[in-house]
Amino acid sequence: MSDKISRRDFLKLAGVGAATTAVLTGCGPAARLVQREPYTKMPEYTYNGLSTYYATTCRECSAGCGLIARTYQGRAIKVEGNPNNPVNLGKTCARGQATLEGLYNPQRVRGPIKHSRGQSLYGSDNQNVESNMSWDDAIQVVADALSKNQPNEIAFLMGMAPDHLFDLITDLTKAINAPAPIRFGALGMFEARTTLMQAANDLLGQSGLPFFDIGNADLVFSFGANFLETWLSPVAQTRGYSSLRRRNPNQRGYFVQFEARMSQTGAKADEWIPITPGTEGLVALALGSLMVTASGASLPAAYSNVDVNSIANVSGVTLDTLKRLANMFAGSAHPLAISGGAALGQSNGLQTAEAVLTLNALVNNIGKDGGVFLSPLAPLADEYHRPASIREMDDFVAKLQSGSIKVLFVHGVNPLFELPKSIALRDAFKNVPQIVSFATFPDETAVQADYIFPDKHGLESWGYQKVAAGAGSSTLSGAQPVVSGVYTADGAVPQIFYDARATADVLLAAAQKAGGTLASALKFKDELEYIQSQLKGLLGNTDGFFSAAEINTFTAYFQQNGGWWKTSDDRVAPSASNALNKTFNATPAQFVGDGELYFVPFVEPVMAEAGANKPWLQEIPDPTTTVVWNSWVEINPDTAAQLGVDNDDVVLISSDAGSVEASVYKYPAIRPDTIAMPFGQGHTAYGQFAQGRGVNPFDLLSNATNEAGDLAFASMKVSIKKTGKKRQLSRLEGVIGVYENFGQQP
Amino acid sequence: MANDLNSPVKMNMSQDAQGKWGMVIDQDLCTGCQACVAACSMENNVPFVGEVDAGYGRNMQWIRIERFWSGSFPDIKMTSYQPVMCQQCHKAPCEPVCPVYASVHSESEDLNLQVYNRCIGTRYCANNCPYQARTFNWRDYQDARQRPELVTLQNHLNPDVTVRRRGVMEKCTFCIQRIRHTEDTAESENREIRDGEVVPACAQACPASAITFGRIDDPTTQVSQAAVTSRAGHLLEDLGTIPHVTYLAGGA
Amino acid sequence: MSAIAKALPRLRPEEMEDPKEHLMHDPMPRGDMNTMVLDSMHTATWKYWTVVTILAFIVVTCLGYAWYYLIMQGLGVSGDDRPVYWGVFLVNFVYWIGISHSGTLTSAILRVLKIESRRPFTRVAELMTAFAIVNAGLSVFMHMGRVWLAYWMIPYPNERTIWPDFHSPLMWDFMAITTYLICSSLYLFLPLIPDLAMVRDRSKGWVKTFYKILAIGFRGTEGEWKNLHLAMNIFAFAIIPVAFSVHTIVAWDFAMAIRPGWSSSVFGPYFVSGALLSGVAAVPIVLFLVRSTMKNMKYFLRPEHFDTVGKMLLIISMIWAYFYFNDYIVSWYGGDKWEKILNLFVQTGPQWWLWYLMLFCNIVVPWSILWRKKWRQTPWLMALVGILINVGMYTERYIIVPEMLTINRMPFTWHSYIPRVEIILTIGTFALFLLLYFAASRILPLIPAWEVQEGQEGHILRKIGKARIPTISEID
Amino acid sequence: MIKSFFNALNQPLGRVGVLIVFLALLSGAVWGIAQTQKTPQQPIDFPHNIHVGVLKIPCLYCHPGALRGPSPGLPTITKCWGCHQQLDITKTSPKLVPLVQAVQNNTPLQWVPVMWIPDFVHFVHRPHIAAGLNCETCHGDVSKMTVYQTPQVINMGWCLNCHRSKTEDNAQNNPTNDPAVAASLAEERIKLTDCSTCHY
Repeated sequence: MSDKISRRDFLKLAGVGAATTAVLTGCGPAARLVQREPYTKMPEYTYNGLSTYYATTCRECSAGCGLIARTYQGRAIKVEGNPNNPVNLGKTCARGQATLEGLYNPQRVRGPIKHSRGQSLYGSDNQNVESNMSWDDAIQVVADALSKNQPNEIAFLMGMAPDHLFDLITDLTKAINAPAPIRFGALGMFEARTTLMQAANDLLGQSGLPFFDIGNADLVFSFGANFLETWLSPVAQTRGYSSLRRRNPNQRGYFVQFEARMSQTGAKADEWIPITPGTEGLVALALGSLMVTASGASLPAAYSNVDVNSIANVSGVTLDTLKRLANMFAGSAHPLAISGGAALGQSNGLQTAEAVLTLNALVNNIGKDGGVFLSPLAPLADEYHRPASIREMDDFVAKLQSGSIKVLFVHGVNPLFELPKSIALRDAFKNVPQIVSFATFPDETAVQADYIFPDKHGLESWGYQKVAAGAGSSTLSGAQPVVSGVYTADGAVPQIFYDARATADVLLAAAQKAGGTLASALKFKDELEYIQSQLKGLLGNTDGFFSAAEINTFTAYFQQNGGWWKTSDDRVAPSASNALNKTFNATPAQFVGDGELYFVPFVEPVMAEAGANKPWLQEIPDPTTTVVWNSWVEINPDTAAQLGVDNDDVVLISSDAGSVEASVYKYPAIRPDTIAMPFGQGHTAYGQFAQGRGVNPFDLLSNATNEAGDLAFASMKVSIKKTGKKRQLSRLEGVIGVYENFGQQP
Repeated sequence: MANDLNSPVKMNMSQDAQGKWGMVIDQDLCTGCQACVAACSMENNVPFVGEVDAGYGRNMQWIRIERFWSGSFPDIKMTSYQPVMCQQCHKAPCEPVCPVYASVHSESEDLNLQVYNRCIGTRYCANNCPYQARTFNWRDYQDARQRPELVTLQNHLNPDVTVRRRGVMEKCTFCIQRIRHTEDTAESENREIRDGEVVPACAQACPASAITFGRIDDPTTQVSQAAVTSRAGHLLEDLGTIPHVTYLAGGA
Repeated sequence: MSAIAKALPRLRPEEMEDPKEHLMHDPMPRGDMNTMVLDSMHTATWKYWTVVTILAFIVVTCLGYAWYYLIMQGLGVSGDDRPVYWGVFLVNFVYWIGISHSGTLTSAILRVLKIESRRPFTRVAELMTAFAIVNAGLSVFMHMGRVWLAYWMIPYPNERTIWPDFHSPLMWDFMAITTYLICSSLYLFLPLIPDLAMVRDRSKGWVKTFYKILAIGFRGTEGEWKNLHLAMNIFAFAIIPVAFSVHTIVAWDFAMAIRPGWSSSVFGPYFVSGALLSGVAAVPIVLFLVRSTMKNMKYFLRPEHFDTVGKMLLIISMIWAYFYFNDYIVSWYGGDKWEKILNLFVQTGPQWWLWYLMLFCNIVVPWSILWRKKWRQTPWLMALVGILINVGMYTERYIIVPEMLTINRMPFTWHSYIPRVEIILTIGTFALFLLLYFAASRILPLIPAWEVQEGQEGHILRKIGKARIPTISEID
Repeated sequence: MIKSFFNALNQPLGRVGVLIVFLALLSGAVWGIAQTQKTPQQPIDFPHNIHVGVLKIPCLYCHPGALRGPSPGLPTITKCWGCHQQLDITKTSPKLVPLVQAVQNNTPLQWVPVMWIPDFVHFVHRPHIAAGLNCETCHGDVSKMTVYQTPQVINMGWCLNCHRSKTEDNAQNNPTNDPAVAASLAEERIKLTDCSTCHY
């Protein structure tokens, strides 16, 4: 495949699309409306009625799972995992499956739009606002923004995925000496990537994302880590979990979860230990201390300040339990401790991460199978560029607020939704004269932008993605368009319905228009040429899944196989020599506010931050509560009885930062002093399926951070008030059958 | 109360190679992540029904992942996630009650078929299904004339699966379109179907590989071997429906 | 009859009832009686037209439009869900089949047993059968997801070369109901013939043509009467097993399913007794309405007829209670976990009061009122009892269908059921029932005049001493 | 009033009126049914008789999918243009104007499917061709048609009759004592009359 041919040419199709979808109806005579023959020029290899499969990469989160998309007469029908991609080995999560509903979403941005801030991008009838400028004008706008502003007045805010666009924009900013693009995502914040990397750096002396080898362990202690849900690379970790349970047919791996609210991951644990929020690190220290004491060795520096009795008191885990668990951990052949989730989102999150790493070091599993590694660095990557922490985002927002930024480009992230309200980004936007959004969907940030130049959906785009976590081998996932776009066939000539353009193409064209250093630094005809220029670095590598000496051949293989990855085990085994020498103060967590209840926000595992506009994800029940289409607040039934509230009663939850109203879900597996709320709903834009549905728990959060600068999202104390209103939650489970007394209040 | 009522029963009922296709679900591995539900819906053109209908017990998903609670705080446990779909009974209670042969047994594949175009919507089959595995098209969920948002969303409908309209019963088919497709491919290449060649959408997606699918009349297949382990059991086996979905008990 | 004569002297005068209270002993010339019947048919006041207009309006909106809406939107506008796939439509179906049941069955049993007080009200009961079965059929059609394909249940050679499945209880049901509809229509029609002929002879113009067609040329010759009686005898005997089988098969729709609560071997007779209870209870309501709204009816429909129905009701209520507790105790003693939960759900679940309402209406009410003759002979009280028993029987069906469907063997799916458009359609069916009655009351003679006359001819009061002794000659 | 109406109907003119109304309704119904059976209008009156009958182009040249998969496919303008751009008649014939225009504007020719199967029937051409059926067995002799018309009414009975008779023929033509062969013939028969073969 030469670089002159892009698949867009022969994927050009006609007659398909909006009005006359080929399969309209089922069993009625309406099937006469069927129209066939979408192609004007049918590719030689395509037969009617037979599918064509393309390998690409899932863009729903930043894990970089490989996909195989099945297409049929120019339409994408189904995505499945790419069995060769080391991240997911042919598997997908629910979000990946629903990516088609993003591609064919009824609310996407129709084309380049100049619009006044705050104006909705779709009308009350849910019709998308029409494009009101041409792409040439759009490119001119970008070119002007890049050339007429001072370099330090230009800012790029990007999503979490370390993809080709990030490389391109990094090159672009380097060429004009602008500040490097900032990357951010709510998931990265919930995962506390900064904290994890800082802990690795502090204890192991090497920077990188930790890689927990669940699959080869025998015993897993997870301190709040929701590794089966959205944490780092859920599909890969689920595979690890599967292997933990079934690797050894004679001995099933054991799994203990410490957390205040039973998560989906906690539900799969053999033991779920409801500890006081913020004491996870302390428990890890106590376990370590008890293990050392039991073995009769002298306490290393790490455990010098640990008072086991007081930890047992404050955490709510009895000393007996702690001793039993410590024994279990010490006696296991391959024990593994993981920290994550709400445990790190505390004021003492870094201490927790480090205490857990110390526990691993104590059983000497750093760099060993079934232990802790650092994730392999992706091909082409010089280092892992982590997304910004909240502290850095705070600084960035302050910079916007100060008015020193004249133009802000936003791509791949929806910061107005994904940042706590207490970080006043919305206000800061007022001091930015020009905001350009490259959003595919009409999200909250796009609504506040001056220009929306929609990027193509992941399934329409070229690209690659450097895999940061999950794969044991160094992996570069490759993406290619599987369809040329969404078309309508209202007239004889099919019209593109969503006139999106790859942001990389827009930036490259703008760079040429802007001229000067920019034009000479980014002399690429289009996105594909840029990608090829990057892939040249891999030519001749023989330790990969395939190799090629010539770039066009390599690109063809790259697209055909959905990326390039090494066949070796590239996990980094760091040195653990100093891991036990850091002393801890064993400080309990600090909480914000004087409410009586701990507040634990968690990511709704199916929906996550950007799934709300996909009706199928809305309708897929939450794995623990089975609630669909809305958000809820989880309260222990005893607490609910004390408050005099029942299922579906609307309560007002208020913290120091704000208040929200949500329906009560009496959740039996949560501490009575804790309430929990899912993150994922509460959109004020983002299409008809998302808008006006549920609430965003971020409205309750302050900008308090942990020691590493990640948001201390679980550090709020809140109070609850009954409102007297009732709003029925839709759930899959039958309340009559699942709960006692036929679900009636006793 | 109702917690332990439908855990798989072990009755040591001999398999006797009754049937052709079978599925084994390892509840120990199922993490309840709902990927199978999404994959199934995407593959089989299952519509979404909206918040109100979904809350009223009208979800159309062909798989539902059940879970119960046992004990009370702090010693509370969630019972193992249990994906329930049509169990493709060898002796299915849904079949004889249909007055028009819409719910009918496939003699060649030993599956329960639902012939959508034959269904007149008496819903007797759904009443008589002990597993409550059937879903009914209460409305024209797939009609873009009534739901304008579908105009674009319809593009990903699978042409191999009939799109159902209102008044029709439907259920899991073991992805029979994939069985047929694979059979056709094997036939055109003049060979038998290989073990693991037919993969339903749910098994294909499952990140934990908790779902195995294949021929149960051949003792060498993965699914046959998994089905004879000591953890294996069937849902409501005492009814004698001879279901073709085997559950491997969780937590052991 | 001599037994009565012996018993009479023991009664004190105030206790003696006037034999003239009995219609059979209060004869009237044939011509006058025919005029009375015709008069009641031809009297249509403004009240009548107002009620008919209102009923017609309700039928058009609540039945016609609501059903159209239901068909166009799909069953989503009803309250059915998973697991309650069958809702009020099926309740209505069983209820109307039950009502329909009793009309013909009561009339047939009374005819076979030669109970003389049956004579004036058999027609009213038989009409009930015809009209209720129309509603029962409509309810089933409303219930179907794709009613426009209902003809696929009819076995006929077709281009698909596929037949309906005779294994299905629904097919048996379809067959049984069709048979019952045909038989009961004929059974209604046979005794109508002489009355239609009577109306024909007394009307003019196109009306006469109309009745001429209906009366199929009946002229009242000896041979015709003989054949009529023969045919009626055959039908009266033949329709009893048909009626029993129909409701047993309706019960099998439920009993053949593998569901807790339904799968019961006693369901057949239990349903038959329930059908009789609700149906016979509907008779005094109709009698009361006819008697109090139509002209001349106080002559034909007397307290003694309410008394007869009351006695039957009491016995049937006891039979029903026997079957109910039989079923209940077997399921309770059996100790099956699902049956246990089901019973617990019915009695303590969110709709526990339905169970108690059912027991109150079906057992407490009839057992405490119907034992007393005086109360049995009070028409309004009998109508009230009839209404209450019908409420109770409707509740019983509601418990059997949506309540019991809530509980199945998959507790995760237990969702409760709230009827929606069904309520409107139910109102529509009741209105249709009444409307048909109202229409029939002006088209057909509601009183079988010839049967009353025949009875009166056979009954004679003889004077023995001071007492007047009713005697009866052998008829047939 | 009703009476006078009936009386009016009894007059000779009234009877004629009734007859006219009846005939009008009947012919309307016939016309309506005929409409549904009409061969649809195609964008070009494609002469199958010339292409197949005279030029002897094999069916599979334009409908190659029949050999490989479910749908034979209708040719796109690329295929037409491959030959027609070399022919003089393309420029002169008024009948080919739509093709020329479509090629110039890069719009599709929207052929209307005639042999129409509802989408709850999953028909696959490949096994039928593999079983040795000729195209004309089902589609008729197109070398004698101009615009394609279906030779028969397609319904389930038509499909099933063929499936039944073929399997019966196979069993009769292969009288065998080998139980394996007999079993496979029986299996074929079951398979070919199974609902799941076409409906899912």
